[in-house]
Amino acid sequence: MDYSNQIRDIAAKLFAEGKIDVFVGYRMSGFDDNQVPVVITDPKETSVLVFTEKSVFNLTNYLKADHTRNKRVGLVVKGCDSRSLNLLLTESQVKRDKLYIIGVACEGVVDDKGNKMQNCMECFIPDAVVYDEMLGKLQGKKDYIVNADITELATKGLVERREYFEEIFENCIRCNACRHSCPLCYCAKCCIDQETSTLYNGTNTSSSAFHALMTWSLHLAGRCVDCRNCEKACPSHLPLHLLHKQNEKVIYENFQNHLAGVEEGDRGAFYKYSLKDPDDFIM
Amino acid sequence: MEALLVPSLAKVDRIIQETPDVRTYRLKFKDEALMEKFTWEPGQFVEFSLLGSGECTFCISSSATRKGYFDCSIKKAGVVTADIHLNIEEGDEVGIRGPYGNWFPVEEIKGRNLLFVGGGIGLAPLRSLIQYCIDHRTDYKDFTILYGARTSADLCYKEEIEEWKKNTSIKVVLTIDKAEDNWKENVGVVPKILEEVVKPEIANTKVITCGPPIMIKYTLQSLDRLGFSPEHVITTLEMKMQCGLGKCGRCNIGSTYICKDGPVFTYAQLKALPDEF
Amino acid sequence: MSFSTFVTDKAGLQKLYEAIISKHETYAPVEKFGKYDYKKVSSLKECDPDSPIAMTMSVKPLFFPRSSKIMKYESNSAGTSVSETEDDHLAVPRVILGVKHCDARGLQVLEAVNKWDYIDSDFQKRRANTVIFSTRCDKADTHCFCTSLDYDVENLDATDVALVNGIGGKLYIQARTEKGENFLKENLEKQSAVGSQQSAMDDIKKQYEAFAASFRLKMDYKDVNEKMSKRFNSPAFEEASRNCVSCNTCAFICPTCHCFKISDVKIKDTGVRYKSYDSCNNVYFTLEAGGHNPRPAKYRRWRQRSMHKFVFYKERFGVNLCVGCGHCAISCPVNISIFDVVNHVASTPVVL
Amino acid sequence: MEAESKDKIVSIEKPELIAPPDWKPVIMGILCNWCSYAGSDLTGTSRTQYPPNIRIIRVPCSSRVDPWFIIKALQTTADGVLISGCHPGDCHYISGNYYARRRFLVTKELLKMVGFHGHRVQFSWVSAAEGAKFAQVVKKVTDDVVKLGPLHLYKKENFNR
Repeated sequence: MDYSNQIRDIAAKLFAEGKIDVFVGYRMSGFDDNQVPVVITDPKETSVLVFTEKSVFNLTNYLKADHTRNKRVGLVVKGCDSRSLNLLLTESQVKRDKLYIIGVACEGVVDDKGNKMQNCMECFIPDAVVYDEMLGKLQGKKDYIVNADITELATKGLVERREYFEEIFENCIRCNACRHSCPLCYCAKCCIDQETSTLYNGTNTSSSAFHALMTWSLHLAGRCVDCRNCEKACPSHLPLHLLHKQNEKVIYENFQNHLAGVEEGDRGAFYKYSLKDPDDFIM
Repeated sequence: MEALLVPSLAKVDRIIQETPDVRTYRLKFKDEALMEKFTWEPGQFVEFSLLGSGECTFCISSSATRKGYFDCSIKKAGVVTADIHLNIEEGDEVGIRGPYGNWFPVEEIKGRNLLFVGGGIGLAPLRSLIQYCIDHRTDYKDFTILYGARTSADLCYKEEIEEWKKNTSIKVVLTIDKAEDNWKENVGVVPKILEEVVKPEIANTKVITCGPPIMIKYTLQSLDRLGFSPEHVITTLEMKMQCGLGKCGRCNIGSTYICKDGPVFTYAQLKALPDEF
Repeated sequence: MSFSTFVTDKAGLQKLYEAIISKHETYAPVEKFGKYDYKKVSSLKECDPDSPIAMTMSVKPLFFPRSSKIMKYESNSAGTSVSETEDDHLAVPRVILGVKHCDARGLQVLEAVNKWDYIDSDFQKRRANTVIFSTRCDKADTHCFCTSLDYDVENLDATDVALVNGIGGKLYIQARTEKGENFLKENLEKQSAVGSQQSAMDDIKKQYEAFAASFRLKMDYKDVNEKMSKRFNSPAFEEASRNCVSCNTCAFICPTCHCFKISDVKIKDTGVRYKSYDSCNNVYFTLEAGGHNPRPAKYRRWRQRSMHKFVFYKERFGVNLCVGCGHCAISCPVNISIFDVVNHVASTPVVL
Repeated sequence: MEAESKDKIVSIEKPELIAPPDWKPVIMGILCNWCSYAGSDLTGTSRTQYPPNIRIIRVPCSSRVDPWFIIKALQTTADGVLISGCHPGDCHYISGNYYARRRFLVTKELLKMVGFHGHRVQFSWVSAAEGAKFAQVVKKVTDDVVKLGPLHLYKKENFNR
């Protein structure tokens, strides 16, 4: 999977035609074979753009930054990125006519060590769902697979699970990197950061980590697209996907196979209902 | 470190509603020995905490020459100040740490004419100095107080201003931004009144100014125009602070810590700071 | 004063470590989710004192905790009472194994800000009661640049005991401070000091030379410092910070960042006041209640961060705040390195 | 010693912790204004007894309940949470409880995943006419929580670093 040349050409063309002000893509990090995002405003810089299986970061995160707000933006999206973009469009955070989207039929990205990422192995929509231009051969939808870690955890006992998650919350250093790197966390001021939220208040205890991470994951339930930006940003390498994948699994199994960001105009599982939703857990 | 951050308890003796959103809290330490010992210079600040809500930085708005109490004037602006306005009643206890920061150069300005330029809640730190200077009246020459606010209702310390007006050795000039019925004083923004009405004498005069950032900006410009040299203009800065001890790094501008090296700066010192305002 | 050097091998070091762990309160890097953090250990098996630098958190939280209690308060009908919290569990005599050289230097740098004016006695006490064991790295990591800065990595005196890998499985144990010297004397009865044996010193020097040659990143510190101080208004900060997602990770894992915030946590009428980390990359860091914010834009916050690390702190306290550990670049989700930022800014023309 | 081991209540999530002998569970009840709150009123006016461990908070609709509220309650003093609303189809706001139902399921399953017993958070539909049912529900929740023992997870005064 190498679309570097095509993306360079498209970006150069877009700048030449005056269709965009900013282009968000990837470039080589310059010190190893990993890639970092790049925000280009100068047409001459388009030659640095690359796209390979090392293009991991979800670029839709940059749509909430100062550099791209109210500007015409061109950007590259993979399958999962396009789903978050879809949600941002639905939630009126970005305007479709200000974007030029280069969709990619993604064959999966790899982590630092060169192994295919877990979310790519379980990916069910590898092709971008919203795009102006498509690169690569469409692969079509695949079957939804329940996350392997969740399946494994579900077999464990209550106390065992409690111990495992306690470790996660204890190792959290409350830097909020997960939230800031999440493309769908765009609130101007997060509810758990409010000064009135005396429970959290930025302290670093397992209690405040529990509070912040649980609230965060529940506010993203039915919206999370599993791009793993949060895990990439986490300095403690916490398996944050567990919280999201658990919610995703429950939502998929109980709410008519709902998957976030797949259909245009879908606001997420919690913004609609069905009379047939499970009721047996309620007295 | 943590021991330095523990506040002492003080009792709210009196609450004075200055304007719709400014209240003055008259405080006394619960520990009387501490109240005896507690002294400060005009321009210094304290960390005022409403336990359970948070800590805020306020300047002491009364002078140490008036013993037995100290005042903090608090404007309702953020979460903690709103809580303070909502929850604190006379007799309640709050936490106080301090005093911190530097102060107005009371020795250096001796024997000079003083011009105070204040806007809105910015009169609070000036009030501390004005009270100090009134109590040491013989050390200083002419007194002029120029004070402006958006409306007449927003003028703080109304009773005290009346007292100052009665004092023949003090010239008080009041102004509001827009004309109102029954308003007999000046109308116009502070810098305009400064140039058109006050017309201060430049020689041997020190200007002490405090107010909202926008007022400070234009006042400094008009003082420049009037011909004041930057060394003779003194102002106090506003910056978010949390520890007051020069540790938490919040008030850091360049290599200056506002909480230790400030909050009182001359205009000349301000000009040397990196342009962060 | 000269300090002694001992020679041993891997097995000898293991034995020394085990003896230390059994006798003293010991902290060492413990792996969890692929990242090492310093925790209290009771056996050598739990920890890995040779943890890779890229995978290890800094040692700072053992001296400046991520969250510490300032006080407790309680209010009832009789009035309010404020009480200081219980004893400081970090100020007891202890040993920390496997500290990286850069992290140890970070503690030395932090001493300057903790000592000026109001003295942070807790920090001093924790430092005084701690013996730091530190292994000199054999090879620099991708983002390391400690040798380019204003301190002597070779003879670093921020660590009490330094370990150096020699040729042929030899291991040199060097005391670097009086505290370290005394500690070694107590705990290393059998070995005798090699003193100033020339071959040992040569070996140690050779190791350093090989280490210093392995750096990818090198810069002329004096030049960069001087140039940075004139480039406060450089537009290069804007370019350099464009990628940043303002996630604050860099500040939380930095061995020298020391900004904190004070916040209250309450239940009904009782509560605790905490001091916890904060980051200058956060929009709300300088936001005042009145709505005025001196640093609303991302590049302004980046400017504060990089200038503070490379210029302001040096101006004020005489030491460079950045210690060149590369933790920030490793943890950054978009791999921004402060090394690249300052060098980029220093290379641009002066703007007034 | 014998007496102690006889009615020892352990926390189910942390079996090493034993409840003090005078421990009484605290249950936070969030009730919808139009059905369940009226239902609890009816329980009171008809003088039906129910356990006094519940602390009731009234909300306009069960869909007003953010999962955040549940987390906050569990983190502070509550040992269990009961949320009650109108029966499906009876919502004063037509469809509020349908939305709420989805959120409740996900919240409950997530809490179960991270190590809370499922009975810590319970939900019920109680209409304004079902005073007796409300008493039953509260009794069942209280009994369940008593069996589970005190909740010790992530309590905010639990400072461990």
